[in-house]
Amino acid sequence: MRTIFEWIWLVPVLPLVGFLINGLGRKHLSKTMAGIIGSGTVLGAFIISLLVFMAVKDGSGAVTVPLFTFIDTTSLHIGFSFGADALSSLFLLIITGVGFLIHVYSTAYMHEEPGKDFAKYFAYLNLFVFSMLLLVMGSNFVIMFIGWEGVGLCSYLLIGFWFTNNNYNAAARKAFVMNRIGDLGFLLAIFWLLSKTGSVEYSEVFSSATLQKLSSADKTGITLLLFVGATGKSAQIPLFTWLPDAMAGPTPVSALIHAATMVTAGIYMIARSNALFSMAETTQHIIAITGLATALLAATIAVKQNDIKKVLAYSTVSQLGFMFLALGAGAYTAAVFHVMTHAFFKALLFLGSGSVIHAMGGEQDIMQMGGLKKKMRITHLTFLVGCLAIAGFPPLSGFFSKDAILLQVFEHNKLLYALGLLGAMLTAYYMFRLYFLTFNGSFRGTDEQAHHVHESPAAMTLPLIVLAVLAVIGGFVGIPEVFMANGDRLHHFLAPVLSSEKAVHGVSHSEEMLLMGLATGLVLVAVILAYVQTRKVVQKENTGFGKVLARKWYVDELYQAIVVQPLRQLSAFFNSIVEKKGIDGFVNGVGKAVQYSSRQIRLLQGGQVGVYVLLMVLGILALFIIQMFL
Amino acid sequence: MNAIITTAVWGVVMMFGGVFFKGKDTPRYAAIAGIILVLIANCLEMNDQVFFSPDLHRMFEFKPFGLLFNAVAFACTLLYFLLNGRDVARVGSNVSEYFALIFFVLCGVSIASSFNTLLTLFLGIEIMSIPLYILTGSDKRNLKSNEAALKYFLMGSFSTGILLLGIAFIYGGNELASFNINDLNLAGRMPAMIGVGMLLVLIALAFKVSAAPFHFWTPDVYDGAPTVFTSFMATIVKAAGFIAFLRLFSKSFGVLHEQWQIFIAIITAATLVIGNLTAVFQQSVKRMLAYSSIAQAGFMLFAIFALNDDAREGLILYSAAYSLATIGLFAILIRLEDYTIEGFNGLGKRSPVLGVTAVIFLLSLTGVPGTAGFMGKFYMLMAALKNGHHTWLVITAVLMAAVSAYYYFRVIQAMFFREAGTLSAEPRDITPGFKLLLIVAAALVIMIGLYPEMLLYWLHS
Amino acid sequence: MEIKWYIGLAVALFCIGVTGVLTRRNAIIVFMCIELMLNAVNLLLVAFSKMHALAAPATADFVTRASEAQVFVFFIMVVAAAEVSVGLAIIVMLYRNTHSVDVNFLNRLKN
Amino acid sequence: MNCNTVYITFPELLIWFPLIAGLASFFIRNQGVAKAWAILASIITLCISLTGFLYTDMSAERDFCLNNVSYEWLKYIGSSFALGMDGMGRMLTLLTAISFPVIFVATYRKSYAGSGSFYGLMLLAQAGLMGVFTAMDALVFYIFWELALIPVYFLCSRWGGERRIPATFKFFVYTFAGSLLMLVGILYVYQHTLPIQGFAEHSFAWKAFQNVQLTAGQQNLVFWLFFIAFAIKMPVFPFHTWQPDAYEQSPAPATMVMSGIMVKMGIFAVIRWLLPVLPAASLKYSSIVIGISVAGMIYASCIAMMQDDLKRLAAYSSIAHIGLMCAAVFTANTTAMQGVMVQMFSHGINIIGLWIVIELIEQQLGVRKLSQLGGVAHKAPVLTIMLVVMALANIALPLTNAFVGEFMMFSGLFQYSIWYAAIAGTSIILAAVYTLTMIQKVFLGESNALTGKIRDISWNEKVILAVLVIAVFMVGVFPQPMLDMVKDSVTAVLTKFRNG
Repeated sequence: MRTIFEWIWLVPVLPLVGFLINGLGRKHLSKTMAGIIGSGTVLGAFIISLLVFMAVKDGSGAVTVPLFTFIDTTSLHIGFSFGADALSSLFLLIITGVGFLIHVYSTAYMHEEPGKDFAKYFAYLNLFVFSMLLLVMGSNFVIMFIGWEGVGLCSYLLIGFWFTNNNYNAAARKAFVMNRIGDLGFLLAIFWLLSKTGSVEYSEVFSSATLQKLSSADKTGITLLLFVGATGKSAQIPLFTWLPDAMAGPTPVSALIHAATMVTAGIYMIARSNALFSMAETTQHIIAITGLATALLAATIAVKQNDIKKVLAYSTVSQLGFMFLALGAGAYTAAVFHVMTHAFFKALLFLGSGSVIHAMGGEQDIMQMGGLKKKMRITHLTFLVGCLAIAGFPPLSGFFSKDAILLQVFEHNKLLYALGLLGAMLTAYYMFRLYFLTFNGSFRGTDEQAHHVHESPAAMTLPLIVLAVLAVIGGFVGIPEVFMANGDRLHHFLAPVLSSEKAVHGVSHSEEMLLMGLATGLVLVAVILAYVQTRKVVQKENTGFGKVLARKWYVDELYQAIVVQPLRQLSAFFNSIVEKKGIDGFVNGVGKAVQYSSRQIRLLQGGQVGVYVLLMVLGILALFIIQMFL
Repeated sequence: MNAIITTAVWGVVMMFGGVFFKGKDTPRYAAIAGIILVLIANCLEMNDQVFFSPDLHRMFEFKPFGLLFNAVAFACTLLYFLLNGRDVARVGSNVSEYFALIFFVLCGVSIASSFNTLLTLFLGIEIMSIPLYILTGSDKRNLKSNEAALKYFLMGSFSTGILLLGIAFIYGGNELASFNINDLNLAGRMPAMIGVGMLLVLIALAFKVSAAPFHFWTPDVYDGAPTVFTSFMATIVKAAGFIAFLRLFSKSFGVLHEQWQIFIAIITAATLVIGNLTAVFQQSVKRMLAYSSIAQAGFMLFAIFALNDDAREGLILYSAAYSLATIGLFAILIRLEDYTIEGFNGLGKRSPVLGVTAVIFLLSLTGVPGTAGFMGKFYMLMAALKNGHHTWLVITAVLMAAVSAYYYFRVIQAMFFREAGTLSAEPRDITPGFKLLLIVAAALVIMIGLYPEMLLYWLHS
Repeated sequence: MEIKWYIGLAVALFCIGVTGVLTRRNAIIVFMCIELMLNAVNLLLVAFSKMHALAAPATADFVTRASEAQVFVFFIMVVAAAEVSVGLAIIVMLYRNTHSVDVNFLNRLKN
Repeated sequence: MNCNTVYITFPELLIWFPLIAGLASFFIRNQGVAKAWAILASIITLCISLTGFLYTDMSAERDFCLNNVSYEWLKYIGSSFALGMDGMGRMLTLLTAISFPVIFVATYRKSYAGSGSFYGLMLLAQAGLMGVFTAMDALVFYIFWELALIPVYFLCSRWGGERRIPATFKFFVYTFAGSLLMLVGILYVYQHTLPIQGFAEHSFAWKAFQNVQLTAGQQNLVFWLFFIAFAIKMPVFPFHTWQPDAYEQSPAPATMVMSGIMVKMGIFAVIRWLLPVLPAASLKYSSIVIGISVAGMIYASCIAMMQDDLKRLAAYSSIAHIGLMCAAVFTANTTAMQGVMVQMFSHGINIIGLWIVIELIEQQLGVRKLSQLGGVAHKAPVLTIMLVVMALANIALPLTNAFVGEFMMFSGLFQYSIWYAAIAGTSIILAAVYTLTMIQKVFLGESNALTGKIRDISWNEKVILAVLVIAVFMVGVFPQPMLDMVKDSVTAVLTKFRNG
């Protein structure tokens, strides 16, 4: 049993090696080689992860594997060490598993790139996997933070992968900067922990002895700052606007980073710190409300988007909101469960949309699509599965995870539940709107596009199929008690880590069934509504509230007005007034004053002896006067 | 005693030698030989080898400090003769007499460093001053030289009057009825008459060392006098003035230091500010150096302000550093036709030796570490701070030192960072010997800067 | 007479000299005023000498010392003579070049 | 301790060798020879410095003997020519030793008229810097402090840009005025020291300075005299205005020396000569100093966002980074202090790397305006990668060297005050903004007529930048050796500080 943990360092190192080989040899590697190296290293990591997962499942749970000392001073001890427990091993599986599929998919999707860029792409992707693995494997907050910033960097690199386009670059920059805002919160939280507990190791920080030392203000402060970190990475209000823009990157990247893995880092972090969060009620409320607000806001925006990837992006934001809602309600397992199922179906949806875009020759506007179900059978089927899963049709995976969340929220607060239900309806509506517009009806694009449309190659469809299967069966690890005793295996698996999970007591089985029925019914209504509305496609300008939604609630404009512009004006003020006229003006003014006084004093030297003598005599008198007064 | 006698005798020799010297260069060689002789004589006395030992009736007192200063002054004069001997000959036809006058000035310098009564002080100062009036006006056809001589003479005489009035009051207030500077039995209390006398003497000496507000003669005289004599006046003579100043005030009034320190502080501050600030504006390097000499005098005044051992050692160091650098700079300046700063443009490229040595001299004057000038300033500041509570004065001084970088570095900038204009004439008469001497002087500046003990060794042993 | 009268006289003479230097423009007269200053000092020195001699016990050493001031006066006279010769020479030279002995006539040297 | 068997110590070698090599270089007329000589000399210096590390595991006594030396110098005023290296000195001399060959090789392609003098002055500056970092006597320290400045002044004034003369002159006078104030401070402290040995009443020795007893009022006065000098050198807001001009106008190697090493002199001096000597005043004014440092970080970051000139951008970014170091030093926190130590080294490496890239661009294209560049990445991918790594290290991305330092510094700052840490923290966001904007405007996007001509870097530049990149990651991933190296210095300083 021990042996596999001794090899655990290989999990992140393999992708790192892939990154180095692809990165350094990008000019010399053939596309095939680059693809094999890229995917192969992740596959290797997946296999080890699987072994680790099995070991954790069978074994006693948490294992810490110290690698080397990172920072060790009199007051600060940070080891570079990895931890393997239920939570991290589950995430390892998701990351490497979905990651591998997306690597494979990418070999086909990116095939038209020149060889150099192809290898570069895989290098970035591998680097991302490496960082993400660090993030979840670290046994302390600093290692997590290293991965945390690392994934942000990779996200930046991949969003701006086609760096010729400056809009893409701007999107990449926006993503990085917004992430950094969150990172600052995370960082401050780490410092707070350090200054109060003297440690960043999970095992020490979350021990009950340590937790008792913290005052409630400390707990609230730390958790709030951690949550600020999470809002950045997981695209929650107020730091969510980067994620839709991040769709500028290649679609597989969107699938991997901006749907399945990176954006869930915030959930991972909070779930990881559940012991702390459960003791901070205020923060819990804030998380729940923020999550729900994000879910609804993003869902309403998604309703009016016409870009296939944008819809999915807002959908992701919305789903992440649900997860935060769960976290806020203390339903950590449900949140993690949703992370997992979401990884499956959202990756599936993104890859499916990638397949569509690939087939359409780069077209992303769903108004230009339609009727693709005949031409792209596999894509269509798998996409449909994804839509059903995300909408929460039983017994697909989304049903179970969403149900778990809603159930606990119901217990937590009825109003939140009601709004959550609304969110679920909206989800079903915009997803099926997307589905119908894309695959149903008649083709609305140009003839050229119509001619071009084709089913994608096997390297792309195979991952779709695998993910579709997972999206169907992924929910069975968490079957609620009401259907099957001890069906919620995920809960039992995660229990040692998520020990502060609130158990559901106040809802009877019949109530639970009723709630499920209600949710499913509402979703069905939403789907029908979507079908009805998309039967006749009319291109028309959005007006009134629709326009507000189409323009994304004007959030970007708001940020421009209240943050970006003032900052720019302040900087301009600093630069042109304070710096040039103020400080430098003062420094130069000293020089000028010296020159000026020099010109004035020289006038004493008028050349007339009489004046000189007079001045001397005055000097003498002055000295005598001074003497008299002393 | 040796120095006083030899300088006086050699002065007379040079004066009459003018009749007999035939060759064009003979007076120069004689002067060089004479100064070497004087230097040797002084060094002999430093090792207790005295030519005569008449009963001086406590009129003089020869202490290592004064003798060391003499040695520094004579060595600088030797360097000055070697560098500028030819230029002295260029001023006018009475070459031998010029050298004679310089020797008489040196006689005054040796008196100023060893006087023991107010009478000898007066004599020393007058022996220094009167030949300088003549030297200032030695370029007889030049109106500037005339004007400078007249100004110098009138104001110098005026200050002599003040000095004498001061001496008279001190004498009147001294119950021992003595002119001897050690006999002033003040014992913690300053009689009014002595107080007035002291202040008058202080003013007269401040005039001699060109301290503000009694400095007005300095720029005009230094500017108007033939450059070669300005070089001499501004360095060795001024340093001797300080030695006399320090000697009188430490011996006579040292016990009441606290009471008059404030006057020195005021004068020091005024000198530093006026000297440095006015120098900033100057376009002519010669005039700039005149103001710089005022500014440097401000620093040397710290010796009198502080009046402790560090100050005395510092004064020697400062004199040597300042004299070496200024003599070197004037030597270069004389060889240039154009005295404006533009005249220095591109000198570093045209003549690297001149450029580099000039930079070293200028850095020394600025007080950059590693040069003698730094050590001088360093000792002065150290002495001043040791003395107590006038930190503000020290801070003023260092800020003014920073201002001084402004005008010194303008010359450096001209030499190295600007291109020579088409009108810039080549420096004339640059012989290998001249270059070698400059290098020696620059090397001395650096060696003293790195190891001042080299100079002060003799005081400590 | 008390010493203060001598002091008063000498200082008055001195101040007259100073005033002359300040007000007159003719180099010769300025020079004469300076001489007046010197002579005021001479007067003062002699007066002090007498004062000390009267005030003190008449030991030989003290009398010698008290008379030093009178010797000093001679030195001042000699030095003044030397100054006169140099000064007049300068003034003559100036007159030759400019045909003026006005001290303010020449002011080429200024900033 | 009996050090009779030691003939020459490492600090001496580190000072004398570049000094002599530099002086010799003035007499070299041939440009190629001068370059080769400078590279050779600097590599030998590096070897000397590295050899010093081979001896660290010997006995403490032997180690002391090899790294400390004191010659009688001005014994009557109590100053001796004392040099010594502790961990901090070792680290900074290593930085100095590494930087110069890197700079020489990286700028090999560029030719300077009168290169003998050019490289001579560079080597003299190196000697001066070595002296600053090893001086164990206040007077010696002061002298080297200025000696490091003079060659740089000449370098900048002679080989700089168009407005070099006023810009470098401002730089010189500004720092010179500051140093003179420090001199007053040194002398003031000196008056109150006890003699270490021998003839003098007082002493300039570091030990004597450390043990000096000053009243609160005296400390307050001296504190500002010292601090202003150091603040100008670092420079921290609002004493920084000489810096952008000087960096912009200086020749690239001089800029690298200034920003890579010389600014560390200020931080170093605070740690060695300010905190232990004036503990009470440092404590008293720490909040003010940290306040202006933090304000300066934000201020400089804001201004950096507005810059259109690569050099000025780097200059302002450097001011922001130095502000953090300055703030961290004054928290008097062990973690922060160690962070500062690492960061001094890291910042040196990073900023030199950044300057090299900027210089390479300017050399080829003749411009460094963000608005005129763009799309460099198309033609010069390797250059771009190197710059991106350096830039990311500069904004303290984890696993780069700067992260370690900044993490520790922020951690210390946080313990000092959560608000200072939070406000200072916003600068890491702003740093991301201006750094990424710079990358975007220079390297990304479409290439234009100008940047279309750029060639990728040659092998020597590649090697040098690769070395720097490796250093970035080495320190970033394994900072512990460096932390161990400076541990003793930090402990010593803080023990003194807390007791005093």
